[in-house]
Amino acid sequence: MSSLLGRNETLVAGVILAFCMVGALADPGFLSIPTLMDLLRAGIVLGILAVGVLVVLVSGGIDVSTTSLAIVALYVTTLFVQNVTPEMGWPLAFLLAAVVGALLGAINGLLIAGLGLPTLIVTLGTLSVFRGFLLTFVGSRLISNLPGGLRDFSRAMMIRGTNADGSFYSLPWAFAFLVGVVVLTWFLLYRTMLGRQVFAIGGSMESARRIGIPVRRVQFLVFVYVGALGGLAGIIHASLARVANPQDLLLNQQLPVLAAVVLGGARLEGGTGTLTGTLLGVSLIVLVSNSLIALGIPNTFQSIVIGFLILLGTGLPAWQARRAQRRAA
Amino acid sequence: QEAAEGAAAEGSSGPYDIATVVKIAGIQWFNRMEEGVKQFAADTGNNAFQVGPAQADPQQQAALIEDMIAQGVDAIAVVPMSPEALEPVLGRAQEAGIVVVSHEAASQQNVSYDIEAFKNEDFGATLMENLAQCMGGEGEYAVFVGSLTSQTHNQWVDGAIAYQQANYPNMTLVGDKNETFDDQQQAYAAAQEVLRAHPNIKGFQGSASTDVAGIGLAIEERGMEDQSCVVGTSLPSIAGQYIETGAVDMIGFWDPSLAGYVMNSVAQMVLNGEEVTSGMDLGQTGYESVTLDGKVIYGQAWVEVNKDNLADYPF
Amino acid sequence: MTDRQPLVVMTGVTKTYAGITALDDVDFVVRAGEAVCLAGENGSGKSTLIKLLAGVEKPDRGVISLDGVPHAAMTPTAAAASGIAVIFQDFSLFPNLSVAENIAFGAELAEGARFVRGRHVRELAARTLERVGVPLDLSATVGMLPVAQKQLVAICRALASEARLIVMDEPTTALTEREVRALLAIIQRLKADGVAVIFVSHKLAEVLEVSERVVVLRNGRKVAEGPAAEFDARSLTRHMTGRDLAEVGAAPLDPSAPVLLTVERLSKAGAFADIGFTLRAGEVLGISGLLGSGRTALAKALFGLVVPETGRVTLDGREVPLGDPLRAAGAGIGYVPEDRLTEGLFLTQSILRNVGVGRIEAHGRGPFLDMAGLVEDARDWLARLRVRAPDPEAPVRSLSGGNQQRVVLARWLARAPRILILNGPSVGVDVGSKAEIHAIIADLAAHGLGVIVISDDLPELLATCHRILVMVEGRIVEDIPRMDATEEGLARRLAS
Amino acid sequence: MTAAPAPRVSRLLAQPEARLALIMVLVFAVMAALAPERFLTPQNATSMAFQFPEFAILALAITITMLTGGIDLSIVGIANCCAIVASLLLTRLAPGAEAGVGWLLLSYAAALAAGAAAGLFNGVLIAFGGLPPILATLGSGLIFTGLAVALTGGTAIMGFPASAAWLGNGSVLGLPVPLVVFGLLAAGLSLVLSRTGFGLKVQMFGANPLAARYAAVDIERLLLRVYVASGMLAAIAGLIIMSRANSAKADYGQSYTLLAVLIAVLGGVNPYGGYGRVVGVVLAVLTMQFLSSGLNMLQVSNFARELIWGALLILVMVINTRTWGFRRLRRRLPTAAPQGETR
Ligand SMILES: Nc1ncnc2c1ncn2[C@@H]1O[C@H](COP(=O)(O)OP(=O)(O)OP(=O)(O)O)[C@@H](O)[C@H]1O
Ligand SMILES: Nc1ncnc2c1ncn2[C@@H]1O[C@H](COP(=O)(O)OP(=O)(O)OP(=O)(O)O)[C@@H](O)[C@H]1O
Ligand SMILES: O[C@@H]1[C@H](O)[C@H](O)CO[C@@H]1O
Ligand SMILES: [Mg+2]
Ligand SMILES: [Mg+2]
Repeated sequence: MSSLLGRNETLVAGVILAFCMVGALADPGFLSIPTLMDLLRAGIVLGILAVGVLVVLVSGGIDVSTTSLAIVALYVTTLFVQNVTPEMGWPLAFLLAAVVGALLGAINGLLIAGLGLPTLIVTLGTLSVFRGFLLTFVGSRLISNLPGGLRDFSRAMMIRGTNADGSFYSLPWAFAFLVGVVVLTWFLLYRTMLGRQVFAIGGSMESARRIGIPVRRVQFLVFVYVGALGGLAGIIHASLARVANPQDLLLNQQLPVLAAVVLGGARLEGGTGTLTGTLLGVSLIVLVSNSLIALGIPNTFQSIVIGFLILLGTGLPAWQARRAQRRAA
Repeated sequence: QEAAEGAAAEGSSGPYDIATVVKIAGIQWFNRMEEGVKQFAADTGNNAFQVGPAQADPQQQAALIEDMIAQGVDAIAVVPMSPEALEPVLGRAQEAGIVVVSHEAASQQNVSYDIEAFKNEDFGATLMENLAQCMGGEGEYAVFVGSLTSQTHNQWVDGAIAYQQANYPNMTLVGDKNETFDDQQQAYAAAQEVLRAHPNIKGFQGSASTDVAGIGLAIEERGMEDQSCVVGTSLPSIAGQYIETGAVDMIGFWDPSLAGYVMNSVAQMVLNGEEVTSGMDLGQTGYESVTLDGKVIYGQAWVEVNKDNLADYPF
Repeated sequence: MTDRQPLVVMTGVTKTYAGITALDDVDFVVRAGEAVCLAGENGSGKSTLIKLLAGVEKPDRGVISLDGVPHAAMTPTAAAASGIAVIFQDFSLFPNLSVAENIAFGAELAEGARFVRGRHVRELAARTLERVGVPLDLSATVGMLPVAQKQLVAICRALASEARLIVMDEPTTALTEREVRALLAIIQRLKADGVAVIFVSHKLAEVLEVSERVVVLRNGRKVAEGPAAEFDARSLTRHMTGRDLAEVGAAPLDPSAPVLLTVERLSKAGAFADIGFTLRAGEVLGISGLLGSGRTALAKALFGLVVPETGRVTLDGREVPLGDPLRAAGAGIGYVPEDRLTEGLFLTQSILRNVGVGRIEAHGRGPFLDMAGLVEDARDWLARLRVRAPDPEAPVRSLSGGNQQRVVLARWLARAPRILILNGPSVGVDVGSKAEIHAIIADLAAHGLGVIVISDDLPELLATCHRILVMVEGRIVEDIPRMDATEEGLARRLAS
Repeated sequence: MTAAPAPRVSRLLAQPEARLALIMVLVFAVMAALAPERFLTPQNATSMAFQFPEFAILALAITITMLTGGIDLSIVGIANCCAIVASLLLTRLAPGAEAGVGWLLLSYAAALAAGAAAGLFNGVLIAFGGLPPILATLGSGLIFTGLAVALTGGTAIMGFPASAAWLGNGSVLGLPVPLVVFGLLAAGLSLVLSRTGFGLKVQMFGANPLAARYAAVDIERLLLRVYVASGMLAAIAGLIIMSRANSAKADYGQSYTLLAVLIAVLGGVNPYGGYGRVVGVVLAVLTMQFLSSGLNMLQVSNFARELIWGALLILVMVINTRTWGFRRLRRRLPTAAPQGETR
């Protein structure tokens, strides 16, 4: 009971509920299917990125290059499809983006697992390298007329309808990818030995090595997997936004995504984190950044509110942990 | 190239190094401008090129200008994200003997000339007239700017609001000016917020070329193409796909490639010691007979595009 | 016995770390079903030898043969695959995983499982825990367990894999008498099953009890080898240190010595209750108790790391504010913690800084530090405690366990505290250093310090203390003067 | 392979700072060789000296927090917020362009005080709230930026007295003022870290916070002081930016956070705490600036510079870990080769 109360998941869920209640009080139209669909849509790309960040955090690393990698993947893929195979359907384009992402992830993996460099520094470096390479050698121009396949995908709706008050709502099929990524990652992390090895490495890399876990191989695979997720997130982002922007501001979502994952209970020290928590963290960030106006708060205050939520979401558990520690120590 | 430098140092005429520094690299508006810059280089044999920061950040733009000073270019043509923020660095450029010409910044002090395609308040009023027509003269509308410090954007929006207050009392502006930093996705996010906060909204006026595209996407996602009116500054290559579906109703613009060309021409004239006077023909469409007001050079043409004449403008 | 098949043969292995020769041309053999004891002072190279065997480190020279197949270097995977399980000195557990998963991980890995077999894992863990005879919550997170239970989990992990050789690097340091007994019994059974055991411990009695062969290292070289029957505690000590040692008992306490510390009705729910005692200047007070009896919590409470709910502590008649280590330290209380690696040392920092950090304030010179004085002072303490450090500017990480412990001790002694609380002062410290540490304790007391020694090592308490408190379930149940205390008596008191 | 260098040299190169110095000299030499007529000019030297101090000072702020194993991601938010405090004071309370030097100094003092307050806020969150510094400062950074937006409505504040230009654009004894400010701050910080008890404790705490608590180090006070120092450094950087841009705005210098972190790490500061020297950070700043200016002279696009910065960071890290002798590097598959033959 008290352990449940002390968990980040519970706390974040509580804040989400409270936020929704205030939202409903401030605006009767707030609790509606259109709002829900808007939020779900806004959470797709962040959610996939966050799952990737979670896996890296669990493995004891940190990855600040995912959004940069995602942008390279989305741009390279779009450019390729546009110039080489304009008729390509979205499934192949998505696969291509995931492969590009995985290859870039493998670069991170080689530097980290192969050369034994610290993850933060490597990904800080590749964040610049990926982006610099893209803009210097691939292109710096935005593509706003996406190839047909990608545009079709963004118009393909999983749910579509009209609310009682006549407002139209829809949820794109892209959402299914988020669900798929979550299920797959859950299976890998909790049902395969590889996943358990990821947790083990995050718990103690030296112990993992000593017990015979192929630490470098596992680390490498983690970064390849996260790269593939990043590539997928990137191409979905481009297709939903209907623009492939090599200087996409998705880049700036890296820290908020990290914040969402940690809000959800993953520890920066590694070895701890859950998918439920991650999804809750993403939900909270999405909820706040998309609905302040509905609460009557001018959007100039958005960053203040998100800032306070991050402090609250990390502060309460930290404070609780400290109290527990003082009690037990 | 070496010869160019030597020549510049001696103050003789060309070929010159002229850097065009734009607000942000990569968006179609400035890609189109770059075509004009390249055309100028090809036509005149000067070393004219264009650079722009990765993000629409006044600081990054200032740093780029600093780089150009260090490179020792002969002239800088700049489209300021925020004119006031650039004054010191442009002042340093002038101290270093570099000629500075600006565009979309009528208040800029440390320049030889500023070039405006037209009177910006009038352009804003015209956008509003189109919006009001579409909205039937009544209902709520919102306005978007690239930045609260981007001079023309604010002139258009202020001009539009004044025009609406004078002519369409049944229309109401909701919210503050929404800032989008010349980014389509920020415009999309802001449009979504506006739609959520003001469910009855009918009109949108955009300023940055990417604004109407972001607004248009939000409109399409809600299936509101027919119930809403979206107008703003943009290019067919950016807004075309939304004009086709009716998510965007009308755009206005001036051809950035011509503006880029003219900035470079004026810079070259200044380098050659020539002056610009009212009535002068700067050799490009819309700048055949310019008006000079202080340091500001005005051209006189803008283009209005809707579904019907979209095909006439292939850029 | 010698006819048995050699399992592991190391020939001429040498390992150096940045100039320190940790192992020098050592030959070492283990056969199936035998228990070999690896003895040696701190830093003699025992852990290094084990790391080479486990493939965690690579030898500079020499060959390691497994079942007659020579390997230039082992890898952890190869070692595990050939049935070598190691209980490392630092346990090497996964703090974020459950007890069950920690115990079964190695076994599952060795079996090449691809998917998680939850029930299988829990059953294996439960069975192994039963063998050791400790009931632990299978789903508890290992990081939350006290040190002793972690050590038990580490032992169980080694037992759970179907190992042919189990290497135990000081497996009993955090265990109490009862658990040590259980472990020794298990080792006997393992041997009967043909499993080989390499056993490292500084507790000479248990070494001689469990092993049939002894190998003694000194300064990285093998200096003696032979059947356990040919050694006794004394000869072993001589081989390890190259000299005979005589334990000095505590000097008699001056009956007129003033009371330094008074503890009254100190309570903390769930940890300890109604603790009261006094400590006089020059007195060494021992506290013994079983695992979880509340000794550590009490010590931390005196040092301000744990906040008691009620009670009073006075030092020299002045009340010591509770719950604040800074003010406790300011009042003159020092605390040498139990877990050297995580609580005691700044591993990446230099040996000198590790000592000097205790007395930064004393070396102020205006806004700046008197660096020379600070270094001088630290060097002085290193010398006094005979820390064997080739380079005092080297990171403290490079020292062996025993020398590391002396560094922590030096830090506190440099602060000249009125009261020093030593929690396990000789955990993982060899006999030579241990005697020296005991002499240091006696010397401190002679200079009027009050010393509290918490230890599971009963001979240690007897050798150093004037008085011994026995704690059971958070309460002091007995206060025994040294002259009335015997090892058997104490052991019985604790076991009951 | 080349002959082994003299032992003295190899011992010197065992230090990350010495290697970085070598790299810096190399970068300088290459740039000077490739574009001597542009790179080796007083104009270029001056231009560089005006450019780097603002983010170099932010890198100092990152350095001191990284030494404790923390980080301060709120520095840009603090810098802008403080600049806005100063500029509001100058333009709303003081008579704007007509304000005297007294008003200017007062506004600087207010900015420093605001920086200290912001740092204190971070410090309290981290020292007493127990929040991980990454998240605490990520959150507080959003709040500071948000405050800056709320205070200004998002627009730039301008209209300062002429004297306000001095801090960012003036010279003393021929040296650019921002350079002088940076030099003084770097020297001061270096002295504090290596010669004071505070500096020593910062590094010890960074190496092992738990051991610091057990060693009776006054951790809370230590952390408060570290983050206050970081906040004040950020405030100074903010004032320089404000002077150079002749305006203050909530979103200036967005790219500086990452740049500052990059510089600190390139300078050899251990992001997990416990090691770092100011001289390394200074060398890293200069290396970055030489590289950046040199590439600019060569008319390489500014995007390529980003690529090269990142690559440089990784390269330096590879060199560092190689010479630190990461044993893991050599622990390949079991090799039967040379030793095997001896049997
Ligand atoms: N990673 C390392 N780097 C440098 N020196 C090391 C390292 N590990 C061990 N040493 C040195 O090698 C020598 C042997 O150390 P080892 O840990 O094997 O001793 P030990 O016999 O296990 O001692 P203890 O009984 O204290 O555990 C010591 O001098 C130690 O300082
Ligand atoms: N602050 C506290 N609040 C509540 N319970 C505590 C606290 N500190 C310790 N305990 C509990 O009190 C008991 C005694 O713990 P403690 O670690 O002091 O025992 P110990 O005898 O020192 O054990 P060890 O042999 O491991 O040193 C344990 O069950 C522990 O979980
Ligand atoms: O902001 C830019 C230009 O300066 C122009 O105002 C049109 O829109 C663009 O995006
Ligand atoms: Mg050892
Ligand atoms: Mg204890």
